[in-house]
Amino acid sequence: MHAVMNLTFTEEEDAFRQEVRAWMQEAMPEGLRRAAQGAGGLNFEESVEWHKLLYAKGWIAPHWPKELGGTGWDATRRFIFNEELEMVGALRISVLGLSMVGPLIMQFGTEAQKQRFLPKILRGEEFWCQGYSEPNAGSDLASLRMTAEDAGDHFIVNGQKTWTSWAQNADWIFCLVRTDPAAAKKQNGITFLLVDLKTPGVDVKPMLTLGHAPAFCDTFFDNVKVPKENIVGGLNQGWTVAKALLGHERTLLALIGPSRHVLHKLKHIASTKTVNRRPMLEDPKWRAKIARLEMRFRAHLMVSYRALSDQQKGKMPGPEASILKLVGTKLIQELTELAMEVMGENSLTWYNEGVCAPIEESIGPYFCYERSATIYGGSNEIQRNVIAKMILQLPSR
Amino acid sequence: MHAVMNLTFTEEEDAFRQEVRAWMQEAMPEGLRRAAQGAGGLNFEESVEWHKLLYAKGWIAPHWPKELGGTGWDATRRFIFNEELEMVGALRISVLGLSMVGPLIMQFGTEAQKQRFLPKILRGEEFWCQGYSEPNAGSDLASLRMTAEDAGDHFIVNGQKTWTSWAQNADWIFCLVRTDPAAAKKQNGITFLLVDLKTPGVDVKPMLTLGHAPAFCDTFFDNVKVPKENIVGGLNQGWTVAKALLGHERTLLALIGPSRHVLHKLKHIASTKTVNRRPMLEDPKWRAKIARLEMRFRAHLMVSYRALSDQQKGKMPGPEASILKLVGTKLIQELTELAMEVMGENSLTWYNEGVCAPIEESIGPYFCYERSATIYGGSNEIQRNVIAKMILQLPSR
Amino acid sequence: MDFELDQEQQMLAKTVSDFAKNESPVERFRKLRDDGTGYDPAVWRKMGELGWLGVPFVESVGGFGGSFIECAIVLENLATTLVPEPYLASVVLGGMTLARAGNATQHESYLTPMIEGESTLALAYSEAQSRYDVSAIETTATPDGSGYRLLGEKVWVLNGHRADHLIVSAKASGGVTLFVVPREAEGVNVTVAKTIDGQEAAFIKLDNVAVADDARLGEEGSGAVVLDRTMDYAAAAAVAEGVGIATTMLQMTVDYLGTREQFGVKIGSFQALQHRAVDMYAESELLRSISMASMVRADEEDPRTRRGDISAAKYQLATGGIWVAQQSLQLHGGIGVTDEHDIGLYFKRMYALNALFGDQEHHVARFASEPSSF
Amino acid sequence: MDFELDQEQQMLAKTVSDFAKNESPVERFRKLRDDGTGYDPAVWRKMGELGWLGVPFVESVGGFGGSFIECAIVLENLATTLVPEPYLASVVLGGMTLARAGNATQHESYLTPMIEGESTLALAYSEAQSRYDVSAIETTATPDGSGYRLLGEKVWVLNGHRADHLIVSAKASGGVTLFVVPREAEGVNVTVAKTIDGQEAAFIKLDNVAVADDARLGEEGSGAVVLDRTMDYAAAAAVAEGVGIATTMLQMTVDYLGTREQFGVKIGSFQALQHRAVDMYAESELLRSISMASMVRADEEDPRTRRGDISAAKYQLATGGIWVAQQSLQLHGGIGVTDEHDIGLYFKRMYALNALFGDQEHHVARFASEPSSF
Repeated sequence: MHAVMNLTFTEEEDAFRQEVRAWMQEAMPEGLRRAAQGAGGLNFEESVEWHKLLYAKGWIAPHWPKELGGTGWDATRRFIFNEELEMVGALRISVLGLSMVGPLIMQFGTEAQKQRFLPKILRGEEFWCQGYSEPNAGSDLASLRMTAEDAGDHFIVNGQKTWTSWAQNADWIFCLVRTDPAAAKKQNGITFLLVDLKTPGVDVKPMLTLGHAPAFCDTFFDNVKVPKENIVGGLNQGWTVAKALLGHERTLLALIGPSRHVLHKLKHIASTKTVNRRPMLEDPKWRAKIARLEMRFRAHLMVSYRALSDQQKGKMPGPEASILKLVGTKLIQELTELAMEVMGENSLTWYNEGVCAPIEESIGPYFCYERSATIYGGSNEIQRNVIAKMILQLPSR
Repeated sequence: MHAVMNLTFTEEEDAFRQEVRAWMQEAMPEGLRRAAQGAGGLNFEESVEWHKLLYAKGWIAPHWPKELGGTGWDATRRFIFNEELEMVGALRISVLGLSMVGPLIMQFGTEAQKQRFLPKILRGEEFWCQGYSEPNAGSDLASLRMTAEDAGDHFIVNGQKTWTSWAQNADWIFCLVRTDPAAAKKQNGITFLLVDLKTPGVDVKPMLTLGHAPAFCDTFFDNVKVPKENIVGGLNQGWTVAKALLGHERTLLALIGPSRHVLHKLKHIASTKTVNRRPMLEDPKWRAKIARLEMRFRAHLMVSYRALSDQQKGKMPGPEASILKLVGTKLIQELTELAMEVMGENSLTWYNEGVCAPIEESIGPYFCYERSATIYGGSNEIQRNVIAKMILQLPSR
Repeated sequence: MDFELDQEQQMLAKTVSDFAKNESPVERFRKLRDDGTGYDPAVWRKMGELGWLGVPFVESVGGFGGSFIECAIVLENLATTLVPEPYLASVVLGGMTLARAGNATQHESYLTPMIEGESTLALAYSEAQSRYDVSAIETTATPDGSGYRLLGEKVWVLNGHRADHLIVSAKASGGVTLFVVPREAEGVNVTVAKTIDGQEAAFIKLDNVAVADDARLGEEGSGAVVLDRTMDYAAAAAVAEGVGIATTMLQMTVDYLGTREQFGVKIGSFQALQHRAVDMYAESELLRSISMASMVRADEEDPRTRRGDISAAKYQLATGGIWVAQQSLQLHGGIGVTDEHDIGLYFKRMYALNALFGDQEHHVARFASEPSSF
Repeated sequence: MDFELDQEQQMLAKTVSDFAKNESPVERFRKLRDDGTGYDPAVWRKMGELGWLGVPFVESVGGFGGSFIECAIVLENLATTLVPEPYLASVVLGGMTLARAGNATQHESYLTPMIEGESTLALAYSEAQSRYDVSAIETTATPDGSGYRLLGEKVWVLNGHRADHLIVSAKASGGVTLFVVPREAEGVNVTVAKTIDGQEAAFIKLDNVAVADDARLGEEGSGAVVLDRTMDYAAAAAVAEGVGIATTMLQMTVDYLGTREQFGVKIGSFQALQHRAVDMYAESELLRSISMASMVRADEEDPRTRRGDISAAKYQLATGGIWVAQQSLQLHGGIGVTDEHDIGLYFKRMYALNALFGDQEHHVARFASEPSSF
């Protein structure tokens, strides 16, 4: 007998990581790099610039099939690539096209839809946003009310979507709309529909977030005419389409890259600030506080690796992958929280680049941004409801 | 303007505390003192001995009316006395007579019942236990099933009570029994009944607890004949009687005395154990861990004092008194937990008096005992349900 | 033992609370934040007329001879709608320091006008390296003729960009010493920095600022003790504000839980959220209770009886208070993380209060080092 | 990267788990606890026959040349029913120490019989003042003729009252040195102490015990490095056991929630309890995952790559593992705090595992002091 279990990356995988890291260091312009490390991360224009550089390298869509522009990497390389990308500066708006609507169009779309939409997503020529939530349909998404009325070859769409992140910069929105108000179950009668944001009657109102980045919008639809060819996955099949996304790349939800990024930042801040005339990073008390979170990060990382190990073998991850979002979002909040604590009075700073704390210490807006991590994409309360039912099979009332 | 708010005890009150403390130090025999500080607290015989000493001094029932054997102290003096008592060695079984059935007999009992029962409770000649819970009626007490069938001048009682703490030593049990199975609401049709444990058909089965003290029992009733004169508060009025107890001396639930006792013990242990060749109590890391709990204790103490300040003025405590049990039971668990942590490997010890750790460090059984603090008397989950509804007035489903 | 406010205190609380609700609702804070005005000197003057700025000061300087309890009452109630006038900065930091350190002439020149609402003060005590230690400063006061020259940099001076007078700490040959400096004095260079809570503070460079001898507050070397005392007042003040913030956030959250519907029911009927709300209630009542202790203790001369409850209170703000803020935000779901909704404004103010006047570790270490606690 | 057990490992897990369920259910542990027997040498012999006692040792001493992973598999599965035989004490503490420190003759005399199930070992390394530091000992080894005299006191020696041979650490002139001592040797005074988890351990007085030179394991002064290594194995072993405990407690709790009725419904339908159970599941999966890392790392020679995940795993046991134990007890309500119900037995075992081989603070400090982690 001897151990086969192996928790490390292979030499080839490590070399791949080095290659990715080296390219990113070289290819990312200094301005982008600084912006990515700053308070708010990349803004839209910067994100587009970075998208195009990655596209030019052929690395924009590692998880797409090779023939559609993907890289052909296995799950482990995709994981590594993603972690490295998130360390230097994650794309934000691109994800909605590349990881959300893109894969759904591949799975459920018509040939015409694939040819029309996918290349532009890939090249960064069209950006997308998501129209799921409504003011009275948040956690209870199935209660959505936005209507798409049959008008022959097109629909007339009316209603309001909320939390349509980046809608102010997007070209298209993918929506869930109610096409059969009479359906017995409210999950039925919903259709997945693509809408061009330039269509008359669409009105996008950006909102400031807690962290003051204008990431959210309310999007209003007033008698908007949408051709029926924009249905994806068939009339009244929207719930099935939307659910299909849940299985994709669960390890992304673990926020491994962002957590490692904050951990580095945290240590950097602790190495520059002093307490009793020595760097906080050398003070046992503060080291211990950081160590506790780093140890938790390691445990969380191992859950991710277990999922990755399954994916790499082409298997579905085990049930433990269901906790990745729950644990990862809590962890990144604790990390940003500790970074604020290490900063002491400097945690007061708010977009004062150059005035007081150096840009690397300007964690406040990012700290605020991550408060939404436990809310978006199914709040942690909803996650617990689902895990209780699906994984632990606890009784319903 | 000048401040009237005053958070300290008066000089007279401080002097009273000193008097109580001095008497207890003198009056409590060394054997009892050591037993009270030991792993399991006072056993039955020791508790009776201590009861009788307090009775002889006239201090056994400070909260009883003076004419029935009370001390005539105000709320603040009762609070102080109780804290001091819990610091040196709390009575356990006596409380069931003195603080539970005694006050209920005073409020709801007949003159005959008062004369029959109260003096013996006071003198420590009869001890009581509580028969509320049943195997299928714990948190949901109103579902109790033990029946008392009308047989003319007496009832025939059948069923099982569980968690009848100290029943193996008690003389009497006060029970909630179902006298009207047909009542529309299950809270109705319940009667508060006193049963002599020596009656034929009563069978008491002690159970070991987690901490191995035989504190719990199952008590079985097989056609037990109970005279109707043992009803307290009227037929089918049991729910009202039982509920009346909820208002009594809420500050007792805060576990101020026990917490202070454990805090002292914790510091004592930390002063005797060393880490890196100096007492743990001098190590900043361990001092900080203790300090955190002591600061929390102070905040909790202030909530208790607010309630006490109201009681002293003869007012009902404010709604904040509802959190006393929730916070106090959690805190005492954290304190015993930290004491275990400070002990290191010595926390392994289990009733080995004299073998390894000195008796003052033998916290294991007490640590185990306090695990039930968040369960008994309405689990903390039930407490939260009640506060959500009664205090925060959150909606029901 | 008596935890009740007396009648005058109850009336003060009601007056301030009514003012906050009616004359300075949160929209006012938001508007002054967004247009960059910060706060309104006319409202400050009104607070002076109402007597709020003088509650903790003796009658001889124009105060009302109250205690710090009255200060705390004003702060808690102003916090309920985030009233932006610089009460903490000017009355507590500046005023309490000046009251203890200054002489009668200095009180008349700087404290009395502030109490009347005619001017505001700021305390410039913190430096980049100080981390809550008021003595760990590098600003120097060098003798120059009959006065001094001040050289150094101060950070995060609350109200430092608007105050009429700054109280500045500097090392003279006798030790840490306090000086009054007009904000507009030659060599005082002020940079405004935005703070996370939608307010502003100043970074102040003192470039050989000339001050006369009568600008010195007390003897050389007397500054550290005074500042130490002020920090206790300030910590107790932050906690009092924190009580206002926490109870407001809790109430907003309970209201939201009782209104918002999902899955066909009020979300406040979900047991997991109910239990969370109960724990928030517990933390906020613990904060209120220990805040009472800290506001009473703040006036104690003896540090051994003063410090314990103040540190315990600031610790409860850092733990329970912050937790209430986090959970309030979480339970508001998506709207909680927009700038449009007020809950986030309170959330960020709680973090600012947490970062000021000693963080959690500072107060744990201080409490743990007091022999009287152990 | 591959987190899957190979086929042989899966079969081992299944065999041990079946054995635990069928041949040593919890009632067996309870019976041996109550009658004071502790464990059964016949069962130990059987474990030897099945090869479980030899999994981590090389073939030349009678082992099966596996890795520590197999050890961890055995421990995790034995833990599911609290099998009381001294696997951790004898195979991990005694065996791993002997394997690394002893020579071929010593292996043949002491290790091989243990692997065959004919004898058991114990490691006497801890003293009253050591607090997880294997070098902080006061027991001395004084040269005497061709051998030594051992003088000192050891505490909490697991299986020390039943083991055939004790491995004892003592300070010789060259430093911390290990010796094999028959438990029945003259001058070895054993006191049995009950432990919180229903087991026993020994306090051992070494009263000038004479040992020959060939009882020394390795050179003088070589003991600390070996013990340090053993402590890492032991910590990883405790975590592996903790995984068995935590997952069993979770399963018992989920079963209870799905069975127990109050207020006319299954209590598992209450959302607050559901959410608690989900958090327990998360903590227990975090524990399992980092345990995998620690069992693989345990065999690494280089302490820099070995220690991080082992400390992280023991830390997760101390935090998440303990929390799962606490919540399991709480969710069982009243029956949870009786000795009759099994849940409390697991609860107390988790606390014992937590107290052994470095507590939370020990591992936090160790992790924090590793330059490789920072």
